[in-house]
Amino acid sequence: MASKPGSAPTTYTPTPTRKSRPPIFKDSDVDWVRPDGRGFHQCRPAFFRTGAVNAAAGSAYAEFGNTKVIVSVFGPRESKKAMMYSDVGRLNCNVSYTTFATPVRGQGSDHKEFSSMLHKALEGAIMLETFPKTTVDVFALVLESGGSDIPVVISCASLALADAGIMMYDLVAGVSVSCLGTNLVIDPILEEESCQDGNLMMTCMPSRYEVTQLTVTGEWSSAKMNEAMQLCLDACSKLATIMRSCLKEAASATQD
Amino acid sequence: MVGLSVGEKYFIQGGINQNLRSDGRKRDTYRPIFVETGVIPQANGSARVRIGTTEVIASVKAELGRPSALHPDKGKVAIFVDCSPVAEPTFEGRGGEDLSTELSVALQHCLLGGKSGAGAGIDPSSLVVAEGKVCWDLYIDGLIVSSDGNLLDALGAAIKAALSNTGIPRVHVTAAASGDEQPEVDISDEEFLQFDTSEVPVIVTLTKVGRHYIVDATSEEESQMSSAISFSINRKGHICGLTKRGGSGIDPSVISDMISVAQHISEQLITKLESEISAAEAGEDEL
Amino acid sequence: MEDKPSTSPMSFVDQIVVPGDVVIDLSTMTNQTIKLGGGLRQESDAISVMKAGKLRFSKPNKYWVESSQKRYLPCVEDTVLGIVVDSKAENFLVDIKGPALAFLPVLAFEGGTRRNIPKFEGGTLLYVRVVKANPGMNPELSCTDASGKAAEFGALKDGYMFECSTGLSRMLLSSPTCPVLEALGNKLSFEIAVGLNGRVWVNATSPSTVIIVANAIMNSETLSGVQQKIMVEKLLQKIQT
Amino acid sequence: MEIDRDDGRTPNQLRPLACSRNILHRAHGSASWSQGDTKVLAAVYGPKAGTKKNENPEKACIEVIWKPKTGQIGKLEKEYEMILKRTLQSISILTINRNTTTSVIIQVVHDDGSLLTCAINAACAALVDAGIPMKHLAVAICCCLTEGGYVILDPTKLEEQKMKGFAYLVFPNSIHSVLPEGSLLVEGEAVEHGIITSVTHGLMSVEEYLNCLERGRAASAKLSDFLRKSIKLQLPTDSFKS
Amino acid sequence: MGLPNVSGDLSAEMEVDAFRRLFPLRFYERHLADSIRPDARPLGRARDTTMALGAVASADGSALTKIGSTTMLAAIKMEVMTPSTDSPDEGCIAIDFHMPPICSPIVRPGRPAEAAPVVSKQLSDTILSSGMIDLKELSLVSGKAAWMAYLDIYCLDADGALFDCALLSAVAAFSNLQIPVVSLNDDGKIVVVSEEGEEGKLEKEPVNKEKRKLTLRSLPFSLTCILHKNYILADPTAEEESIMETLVTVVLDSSSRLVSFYKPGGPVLAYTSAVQDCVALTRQRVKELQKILDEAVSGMEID
Repeated sequence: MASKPGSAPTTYTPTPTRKSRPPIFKDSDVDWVRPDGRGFHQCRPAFFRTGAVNAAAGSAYAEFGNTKVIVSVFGPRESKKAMMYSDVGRLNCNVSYTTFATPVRGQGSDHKEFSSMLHKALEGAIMLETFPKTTVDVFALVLESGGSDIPVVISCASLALADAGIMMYDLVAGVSVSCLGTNLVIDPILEEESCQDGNLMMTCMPSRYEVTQLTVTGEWSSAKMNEAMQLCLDACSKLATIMRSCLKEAASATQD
Repeated sequence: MVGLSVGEKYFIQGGINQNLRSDGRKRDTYRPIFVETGVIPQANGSARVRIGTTEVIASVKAELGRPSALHPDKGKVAIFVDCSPVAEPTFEGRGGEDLSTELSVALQHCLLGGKSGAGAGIDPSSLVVAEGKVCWDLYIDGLIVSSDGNLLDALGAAIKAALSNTGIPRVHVTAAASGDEQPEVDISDEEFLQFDTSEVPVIVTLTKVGRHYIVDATSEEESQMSSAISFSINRKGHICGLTKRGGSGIDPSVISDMISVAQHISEQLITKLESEISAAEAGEDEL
Repeated sequence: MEDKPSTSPMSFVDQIVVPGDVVIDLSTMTNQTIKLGGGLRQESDAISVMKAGKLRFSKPNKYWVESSQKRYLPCVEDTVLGIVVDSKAENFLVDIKGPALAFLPVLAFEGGTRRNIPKFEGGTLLYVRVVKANPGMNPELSCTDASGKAAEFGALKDGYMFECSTGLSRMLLSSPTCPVLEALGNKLSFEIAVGLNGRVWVNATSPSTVIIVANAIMNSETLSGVQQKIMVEKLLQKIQT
Repeated sequence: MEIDRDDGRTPNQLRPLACSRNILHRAHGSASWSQGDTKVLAAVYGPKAGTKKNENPEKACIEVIWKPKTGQIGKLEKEYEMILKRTLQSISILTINRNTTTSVIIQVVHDDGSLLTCAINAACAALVDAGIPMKHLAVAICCCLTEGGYVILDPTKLEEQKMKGFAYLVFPNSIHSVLPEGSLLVEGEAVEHGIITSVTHGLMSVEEYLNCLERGRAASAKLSDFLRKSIKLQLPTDSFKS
Repeated sequence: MGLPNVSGDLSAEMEVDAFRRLFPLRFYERHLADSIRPDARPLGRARDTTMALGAVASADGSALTKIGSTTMLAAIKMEVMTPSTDSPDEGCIAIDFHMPPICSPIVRPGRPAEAAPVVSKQLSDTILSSGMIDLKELSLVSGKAAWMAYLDIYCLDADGALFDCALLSAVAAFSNLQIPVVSLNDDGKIVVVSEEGEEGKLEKEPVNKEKRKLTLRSLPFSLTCILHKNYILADPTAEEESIMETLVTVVLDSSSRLVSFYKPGGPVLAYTSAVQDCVALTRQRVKELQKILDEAVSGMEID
C-alpha cells in the first residue's frame, strides 16, 4: 500500500523561465495602462452575497476581481471564561488566509496585523452596548488574494454583521489607493501593490460621513494626501450603494 | 488601566475644552523631552527617551544576513516593541501582547515607508553589502519602561535617537563568489558607518477628546479619547505614515485639519528633538 | 459458547460476571419484587451487569455485583473517610475519591447550629456518612448517624491514613471480622477506621504498631483467609525478634 | 487452500494473548494487553468532575490520549484517538456519571501489527479494572485480505504491509445470559455479531468484506472467552470465607 | 435561522420550534416513523449536490462542491521535489483538510478543530488506497525531480457529512488539475515554460509535454449514513449527526469495489443487513455523483 514518506521533503514552486514583467509601473509618464485594463480611478467590479455560510449567525462572500473573501459572524455568544465582566459587548476579529491564497503556497496561518485592523475598522460602527457581557466573533477567510485584501475583508465583514442582525450605526466600506510614481491608482491588484511607493487605506461609514480607520504608508505631500482621501471617500460611497442593494435583495428574497 | 471618577473625567474634558489641561499645558504643547543615547553598550545604537513620565528605550542591533529574493538590493529592517510588566502590571505574561503588536505594526507603518521603500526613514538600499548576497539586517527593539500615554511618539523619538547613535562596521567583500555561494566578508573593527537620520520622520499623535484634539496625551487623557491619529512626518513636512487608533469615526474634513496641525507641530518637534539628540551625543562623547 | 447458561438466576450467584451478562430474566419472575444493588441495570425485562465482579444475592431479594476499584462511587448510607478541600459559607467541600467533591453542610453535626460551626482546615480527615448521592449532583455528607447523634463520626486526629481498593475496605468491614484484623487484634491494640471509599485510618500508641497494621492490611488484598493469618504471624515475629 | 504464514500459524490462528490488569499503582484502572509481540498499556483516570468544552455535559465524556512508542503524535494517532473514543463511548453507559470526564491513556509498548485492535482490547480491560459502568465489553480483531482473497487473522506488521487490504473490526463480547436462547437475536443475528467499529484499508470487493466480517465474528468469540477468563483470574478472591 | 416568519402563525410555529430544541430525539423519531425527515427528504435521499470546477484562479486545479449547505473548496498546487531514493519514479500527494473558524461555531481561532486531522487522514488513506492516481505519473525526471501535489481542502460551511463533501471536492479538483508545462534549466531546477507560442526560442524541451492531465482510474465516492434503531438515514445534516450518533461511511469506487467501510463506534450496532443496505445506498449515490462530476467536467470543456 502506498504510504506517505516519513518526513515531508522540501519542495519549491517552479518559477517562470523569463522574468518578462513589463516595467510599466516605474516611469512617471502617464501613458501606461493598468494590467487589467482599468482606468486609474476605476474600481474592480464588486460582487457581494450574504448568507454564504449556513452554520454562522451571519455571513457574507465578497469578490473583487481575484480577491475572494468569506466572513462569518458568530454570536453574540458567551465570552471566554477568563474574561472579566464588561457592560459593553466585545468584538473579536480574526483574519486568516488559505494555503493557496497567494501565488506561492503559504502556510495559511492567521494574520495578526489584519485581524487588529479589522477590529479597529469595525468597532466604531457596532453598537457594542446592545450586547453586554457577550462577544461577537467576526472570522474572515481570504480564499484568494488578489490585492486590496484588507479593505475587501472589512467591507465584507460589515455586510456579514448586518446579515447577523448585529446593531450598527452604519455599514463600513473600505477602499485603498496605491501611489505609483506620480499616479494614484484605486483598488490596486496584487501586482500593483508589490511595487507601490505608498498606500492609503481608508474605511468609512458613508452615510455618517465618518472615517473609522485610516492607514498610510510611504511618503505623501498634503495635496496628494487630500486627493487620495477624496478618491477613497467617493469610492466608499459607491461601494456602500452596492452593499446596500445586496442587503436589500437578500431581505426581499426572504420575504417572498 | 486608569480608573477615573465621573468628576475627574469631567474635569479633564472641561480642561481640554478651555485649552488648559490638568498639568497646566495647552492643547498643543508637549511635555518636556529628555534624550539619552548609548544606554545599552552591547547594541549598535541605543537611546532612552522620556516624555514627562513616559519612558522608553530603543536599541538597534545590526546583523549580517541575506537579502530576500524579492528585493535583492535591499536590507531588512524589523521593529519590535516589548511591553515590560515594569511599566504596568497588566503587561505580565501575555497581557502586553496585543499592545506590543499594535505598537510594532504602527511603527513599521510609520517608519518603514511603502513597499518600494519610498518614504522610509531608513533607506534599505544603504544596508546592502553585496547585492543579492549579503546585507545588514537591522533589528530595532523598543522597550516600554514607564507608561503614561503617548507611547508611539516616545518610541518614534527613541528610535530616531537610537539610529543617530548607531554605528555599523564597514564591511569589505574580500572574495567575490560565483553562483549560489556566499562571498567572504571582512568586518572592520575601526571604521563605522553612521546613518543620516535627518530624514527619519517624527511621530506626532493627535488625540481627540470631545470636539478638540490634543498632542502628547497622558494616560488619563487617553482614557477619555474617542480616537487618535498618529502621523509620521519628515523634515519636508511630508506624511510618511499614518495610523488611526480608537473606535469612533472622524469626519474627513477634521482629518485634513489635523494633518496641517500635525505638520506644524512636527516642525517644532523635529527641531527640539534634534537639538536634544545632539546634546546627548555630545554629552556621551565627553564621558 | 460451550457452557450453556441455565435459566435460573441462582446459577450466576457467586459467579464472576462481566458487563453485558444478563443475570435475571424478569419475565420468569412474575409477582416478585427484587432489589438491585450496584453494578446492575434493568433493560426492559432483562437485568444486565455493567461492572465486572462477583454477583451477590442476599435473602430475600437483593442482588448486586461486588467489585473492587480504586475509585469510589458514592452510595447512600456508606461510611467514608473524606479529606476537607475547602470550606464555604454553607458547606465544607470534601474529597471522598469520587467523581465530584462532596458537600458536608456546616450544620450536619450533632446539635449543629449557626453559632457552633466547627472549623476544619484543608487536609482534615473526617469519618462521615453519605446521605445523598444523586446522579448529576454533588453527593452530600453528614457527621451524624440517622438519629442525629455524633456516633463515631467526626474528625480523625493523629494516626495514619492509607488508600486501598474499595474491595479491600469492604472486606475489612465485613462480618464476621476478617482474618487479618482478627489476627492483628489478638496481638496488638490499635484503633482503626475504614471508609468504604478505599481509605483506612489506623492509630496506635507506638508508631511501629501503626506500620505493622497498615502493611498487614495492604498485603492482605489478594490473600485467602489462611494466608492472611500466616502473613500476620510472620510480620509479628519479625518485629518481636 | 491454506496459505503459509511466516510464523507458521494457520490463517485463523491468533497470536498468543496475554492480559494483566491493575498493573499501575496511581491509575484508577489499568491493563496491559499483548498479541504476540504487539503490546499496549492502557491507564484509566477518573471519572473526574466536569466535561471539556464542546462536549455534552448531560453525559459522561471519555477522553483518549494516545502515546506512541516514539516521536510525536500526528494525524494517524489523532485518528486512533477518535476511533477509540467513539468506540469506548459506545460501550460505556454515559448516563450514570453525567458531567464527568474519564481519561484513557494508551501507551504503545511495541507495535508488531494489529495495533489499533490491541489498543481497543487493552482499553476495554482497563475500563473494567476502573469499574466504569459498561453496557457490554468489546473485542477487536484485525482481518487481513491476501491478494488471492483469503482472510488471515491478527496479522503481524510484515503481513499487514504485504496484504492488499485489511479491516479492523470491533464486536460486543459474547455474553452469558439467563434469557432463553434466541431471545437476544436482532434481525436474526446474535448481538455479538453487530459491528461496533469498522475501519478498512485497501480495495476489496463487498463480498470479501463480508467474508472478513464472518471470520472476525468467529475469532471474536475466542477473544471474548479469553477476556472473560482473564477478568475472572484477577478479581480478588473473597478469601476469608474459603 | 429557525426564527418563525413574522407573518405566519406565530404560536404554532413556536411550538414546533421549541419542541425541536427541547426534545430533538423525539422530534426526529416522529418524523422517522413517517419515513420523512424534517427537511422533507425521504430517509435514503442525499441532499442536492452541486459542483464548480476551477474556482481558484491561483491553483493548478480546484473545485467548489456543495452537498446541501456543507461547502468545501479544494485546490491543488503543484510543487517540485526530489523523489525519495526508494521510489525515484514517483511523485507525492499531500492532503490537508482545514476547518477554519468561519465554518462552524465550535471552531475557534488558534485551536484547530478535533475533526480536521482525522478527516485529513481518512482522505489521504482513501485517495491513496483507491488507486485513483498513479504516483508514477507525477514523475518528471527520474530520481531528480517529481511533482508534489499539495491538495488543501477548506471547509467553508460545516453542516454534516464533511467527509463525503471533502472527498467529492478532492476528486473534482484532481479532475480539474492542469499540470503546468515545465523544463529543466541549467542549474538542475525545474522552471515553468511560458505559455505563449515562443517554442522556437526555447533552449530546453519541456519534460512533461504529454502529461498535462492525470489519468484518473476508478474514482472513489462516498456516502455517510446514520444508523438509528432500524432506520438508515443517508447524508445527515450536522443537527442529525449531533442527535443520532452512529455514523457509517462507505466509500466505493466507480467499479463498485469497497474502498472503505468506516464505522467509528456509535451506540447502534451494524448487522449484516444494515451493512448491505448502506452499501446499496452508496452504490446508488456513486452513480449520481459520477453523473454530476461528468457534467461538470464536460461543462468545463465546452468553455
